[in-house]
Amino acid sequence: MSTEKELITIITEAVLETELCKKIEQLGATGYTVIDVRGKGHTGNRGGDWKESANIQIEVVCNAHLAEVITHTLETNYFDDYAMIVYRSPVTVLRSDKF
Amino acid sequence: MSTEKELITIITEAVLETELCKKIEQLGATGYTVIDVRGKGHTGNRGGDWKESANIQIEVVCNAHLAEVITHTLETNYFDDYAMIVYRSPVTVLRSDKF
Amino acid sequence: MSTEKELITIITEAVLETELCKKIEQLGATGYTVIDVRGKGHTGNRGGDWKESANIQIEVVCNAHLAEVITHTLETNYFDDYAMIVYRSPVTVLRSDKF
Amino acid sequence: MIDPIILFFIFGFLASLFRSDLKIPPAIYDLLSILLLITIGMKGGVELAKQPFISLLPQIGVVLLIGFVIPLVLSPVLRQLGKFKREDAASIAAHYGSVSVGTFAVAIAFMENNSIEYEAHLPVFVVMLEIPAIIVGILLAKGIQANMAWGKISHEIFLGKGVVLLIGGLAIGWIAGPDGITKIKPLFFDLFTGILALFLLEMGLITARQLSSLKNYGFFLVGFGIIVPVLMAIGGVWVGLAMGLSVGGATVLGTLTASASYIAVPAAMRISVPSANPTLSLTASLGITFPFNVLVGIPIYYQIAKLMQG
Amino acid sequence: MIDPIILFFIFGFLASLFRSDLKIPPAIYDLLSILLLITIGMKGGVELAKQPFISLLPQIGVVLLIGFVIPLVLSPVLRQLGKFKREDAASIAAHYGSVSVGTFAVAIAFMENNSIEYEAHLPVFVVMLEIPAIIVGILLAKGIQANMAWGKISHEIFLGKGVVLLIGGLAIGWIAGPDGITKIKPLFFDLFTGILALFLLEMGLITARQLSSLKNYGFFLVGFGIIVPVLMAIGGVWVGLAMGLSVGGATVLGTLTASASYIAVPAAMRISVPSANPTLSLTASLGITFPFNVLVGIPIYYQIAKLMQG
Amino acid sequence: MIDPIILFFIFGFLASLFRSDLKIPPAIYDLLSILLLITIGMKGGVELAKQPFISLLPQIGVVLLIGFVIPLVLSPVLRQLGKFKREDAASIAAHYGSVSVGTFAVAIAFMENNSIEYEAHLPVFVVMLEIPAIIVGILLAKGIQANMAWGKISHEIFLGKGVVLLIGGLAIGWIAGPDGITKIKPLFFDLFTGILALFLLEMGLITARQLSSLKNYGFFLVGFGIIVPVLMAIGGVWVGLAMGLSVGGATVLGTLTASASYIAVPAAMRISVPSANPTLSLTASLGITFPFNVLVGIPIYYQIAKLMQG
Ligand SMILES: Nc1ncnc2c1ncn2[C@@H]1O[C@H](COP(=O)(O)O)[C@@H](O)[C@H]1O
Ligand SMILES: Nc1ncnc2c1ncn2[C@@H]1O[C@H](COP(=O)(O)O)[C@@H](O)[C@H]1O
Ligand SMILES: Nc1ncnc2c1ncn2[C@@H]1O[C@H](COP(=O)(O)O)[C@@H](O)[C@H]1O
Ligand code: NA
Ligand code: NA
Ligand code: NA
Repeated sequence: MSTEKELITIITEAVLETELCKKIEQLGATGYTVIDVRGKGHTGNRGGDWKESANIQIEVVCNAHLAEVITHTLETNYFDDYAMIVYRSPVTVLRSDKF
Repeated sequence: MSTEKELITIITEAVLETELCKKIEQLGATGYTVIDVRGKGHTGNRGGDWKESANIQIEVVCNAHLAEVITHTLETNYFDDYAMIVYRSPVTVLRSDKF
Repeated sequence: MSTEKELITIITEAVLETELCKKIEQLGATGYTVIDVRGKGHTGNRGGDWKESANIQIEVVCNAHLAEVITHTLETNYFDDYAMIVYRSPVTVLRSDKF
Repeated sequence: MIDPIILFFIFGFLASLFRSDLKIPPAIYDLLSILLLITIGMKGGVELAKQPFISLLPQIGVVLLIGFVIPLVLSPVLRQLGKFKREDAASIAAHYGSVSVGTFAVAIAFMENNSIEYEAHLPVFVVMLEIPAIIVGILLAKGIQANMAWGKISHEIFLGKGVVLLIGGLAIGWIAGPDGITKIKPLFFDLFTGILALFLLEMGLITARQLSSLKNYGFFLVGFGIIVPVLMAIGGVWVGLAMGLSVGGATVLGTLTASASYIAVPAAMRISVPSANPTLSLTASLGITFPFNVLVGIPIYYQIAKLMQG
Repeated sequence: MIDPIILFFIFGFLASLFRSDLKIPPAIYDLLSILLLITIGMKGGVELAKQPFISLLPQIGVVLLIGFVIPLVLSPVLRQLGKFKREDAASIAAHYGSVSVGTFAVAIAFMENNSIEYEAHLPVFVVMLEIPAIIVGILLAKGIQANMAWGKISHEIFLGKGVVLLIGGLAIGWIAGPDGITKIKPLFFDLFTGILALFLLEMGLITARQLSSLKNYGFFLVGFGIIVPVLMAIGGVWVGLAMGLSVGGATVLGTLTASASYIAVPAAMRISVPSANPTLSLTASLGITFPFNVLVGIPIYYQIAKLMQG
Repeated sequence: MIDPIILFFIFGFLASLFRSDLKIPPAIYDLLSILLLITIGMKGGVELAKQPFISLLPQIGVVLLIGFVIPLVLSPVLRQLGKFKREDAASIAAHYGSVSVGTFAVAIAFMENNSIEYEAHLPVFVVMLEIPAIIVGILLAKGIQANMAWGKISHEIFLGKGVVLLIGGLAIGWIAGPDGITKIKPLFFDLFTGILALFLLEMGLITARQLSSLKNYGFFLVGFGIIVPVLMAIGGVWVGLAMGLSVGGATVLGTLTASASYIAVPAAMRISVPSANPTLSLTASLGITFPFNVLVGIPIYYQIAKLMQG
């Protein structure tokens, strides 16, 4: 089993946390990690002082195929309406059977 | 438009947040993300209990050229006087026109 | 001195913070960064509401050899008993003599 | 004499305007709003424990009706006059149909500062007015569709943090009654005005940050955010007097109808009507209507109530 | 009449059960527990300042003994009846040998609500009961080994946050004495019940989340988590009366023995006995025993104490 | 009798020394300092509302002067005797020219504990002493350059969190006056000493962590951090008596001059004089001078004031 996986990083509105995490699980990811962040992008300043303007960063480690599925789902369902960026990078995992 | 971009990660003193974010925007980045972190390095323990000892991690996704400019600016202006590390890695972004 | 280093990312139980940071230093890392995160994985939901269920993400930039040593140590000592994932990725650092 | 809680709001506003690095940590903002919401809920609940619930039912019915009617009236106005697209009109209408707990607390402080009497069960109306407008707003935005995710939507509406805390506080106050809550009063009741002051400091900081959005969205919003509250306040005061409230009580009801939500509704709309632009509704409710009501609206509504009482 | 702090617990429990997004930020949870622990410690310390320490020594000795004995008794039960592996049995036993500060605070509130007298130095027992069970638990799990990292372990035991705050509060109360602490009373003493209410709200939220683990670990834990506390309460009440405590005091001691730790012990065990499954002990102590004691246990233990007093 | 707030400081110090994992979350530290700063500001403002501002102007003038003079005196001392480089000398001098709000609060608590009278407008001096030393420090470090980023620098000085909260509180207290603030007193005034106790607990934790830097920076700093405050206190007491303050008031002014900033100045220096080593100034101000003043300095300064009063 290959230890080369993909890390997907999603930075988006905090209000989406529950919904996205559920969806990521449903699509087959074995886990995810969420960080409270703040930032600025096309939709303006999201300083995170209160829930409405708070961002989260979601990280998912998974295989290349699932990475495709997840990013595609995000692109289709959330990109138009929400502040969101998504990027991927290759990572080498320990215990690759965990993912 | 290529989807291959660079992710710059800057870990430095929290007191620099406003200044660095402004500079990063001025240099042409389309956005940035900031995380509250703590850590230890050459300048000692930065446990983040209070503002003076707090660190932030700034993440910027941009093209290779801008990445050069930003890292160079950091190196010239801040490396000597502040607790700071900077690293880059290639990432594949969704909607590359956003960056 | 090469500027190509490795970034190790460890996501695990918050209760391990002191112990792991100490060990990472002892093994020879020049520093580390810690972030408070939450998440879900094989050991279930770790929502971070209180210390018992909180996760941390530890990031270490180091050379390839030390990366081997650190990940191996983690694998041997913590993987069986703790909620933990570990992955590595190559990064290009500024001022490579810092690491 | 100017109420110091208003001064805290102005202080926050100015600090943010001058780009001070003053910040209230998000965790503290959460604590403050948890305390405010529970306490207001509890105050309502304690009153319910004092009088037979049945006697309040007619008033509650009227208030619920207000919550349904306001967004139905505002949404077409926004589409026609404001040229907003369907979802945006519906979302803004929902914000104004619902209420702002912070504004309510300032109104109550105004009553007490000026020794104006008001009905003690008014907090119950806050709880009642939170929800109907959200439902109407979603229906206006989406129409009634066969495949609507009602499970998800009603979850957002009834189990959002704001609503849960108000209802939880109400239930606790109701069950425990006036004597039961004696021992928790020092935290929830004695500190209330101080907590409100800190909360308004943060609101000032946030409000000032909304201003930058104003220029992007033209001045229709400014007019809307000032004129509509005044009109709704007149309506609310009139209904209040008609249903037998004192001048103070009618003023508070008028303030409630004049106020626009910035906690429960934004969250629910963001999830349920994603294509509505949140900046529009927040700029209006938080950037214009909130400061207007808090700084100049409430005393005006009180004068209106006195006039209408005749 | 139901105590409102219990209502806060139930409120949190229900909010979490219905998957509301209500959350107490971790920083606020930390603040609440810091305040609770310091205050309970200080209350004990103030009493120590009032009476000669020597006169309490016999009672303290007995209480320490209880802390050592309980895990020694429970661990074999868990291995034999529960079929738990050595480390898990030891860890659960340590949780039940130690105490829950939240449960203690609820017991004190119960006494005051019902005007039942109790000895003011009871908080000292909380401090005494925190630690012994942890030591015993670690020894039971690991046996006495030559190469044991005692430095690390005793650090975990004596310098964990919970223990440090209790002991710190005790010392401050003792040195400052009843008069000394007058000026800090508004924060630490007057707000205490309100702080406890918020703390129980959070405990309700957390408790409900433990329930999902229940189905994975069979119903032995449910039985254990209810029956064992009752038995330990009977023992505790009996010892309490035997050593001369009032009915109220014996009830509180019974409640302490019946309660299981969810702050100090889990952290210490996680570091010192990594192979013990933390979900097992937390599900039992937090998911079952804590709500049982708080909701129904304490009044029962009081009846038991009255009966045994004769 | 030892003040319990001092015990909280010692408690935090010891907990950190023994490497306990006790931590005050950063958000809570922020809340505590926000409350302290606003309250001290408000106390000053309320006094300004009571007496004609003009009557205080001479005293305020003198105090501002002190703030400008101290760093001018200290900086050459640090360069000559301490062999510090220009920027470091300037930065340390700025820290000692400005004031520590925590130390001020402890001094006030000392006065009240010992029923010593003092002028109620002293908090105004805190606000006045915050700023001048920062300006002087920056000028000393950089010289007066043509291309100085004064915009950025004055932003750091006047809009830093500490200064803004003090001035905001001052303004609120001044405008609202003694009666206006009645309703927010429970949070800001009644809880003040308790909040200060928690703040000192955190200061204890932080202070102990500074100690490790001590060995790196030799013992000049230790001497400087103890001798200089005593000398400055004598100066401050003398000026205070000379300008007509009571013994208590002069003691507090002496304590202010003796104290060194660890909030406003470090942040401003870090941005405006990047090449100054922050560890040097923080080790001195926080690791040595703060505990010295709080634990032994204040009573000594009081004795000095009594002696000088004659
Ligand atoms: N170029 C970028 N680099 C890093 N983070 C970004 C970038 N652009 C946007 N973000 C983050 O993604 C969030 C949403 O971006 P946007 O949809 O462009 O408003 C922002 O609030 C930032 O936190
Ligand atoms: N080797 C490293 N790996 C990860 N983070 C580091 C490393 N070295 C330094 N850091 C982070 O960067 C901050 C500043 O580093 P320094 O300038 O070396 O003191 C530290 O406080 C850490 O948070
Ligand atoms: N596939 C994944 N992607 C990202 N984070 C993960 C993943 N699996 C686990 N994690 C994180 O690692 C922690 C421990 O994982 P585990 O040991 O699988 O329970 C989880 O609580 C998550 O925060
Ligand atoms: Na309204
Ligand atoms: Na027990
Ligand atoms: Na000074």
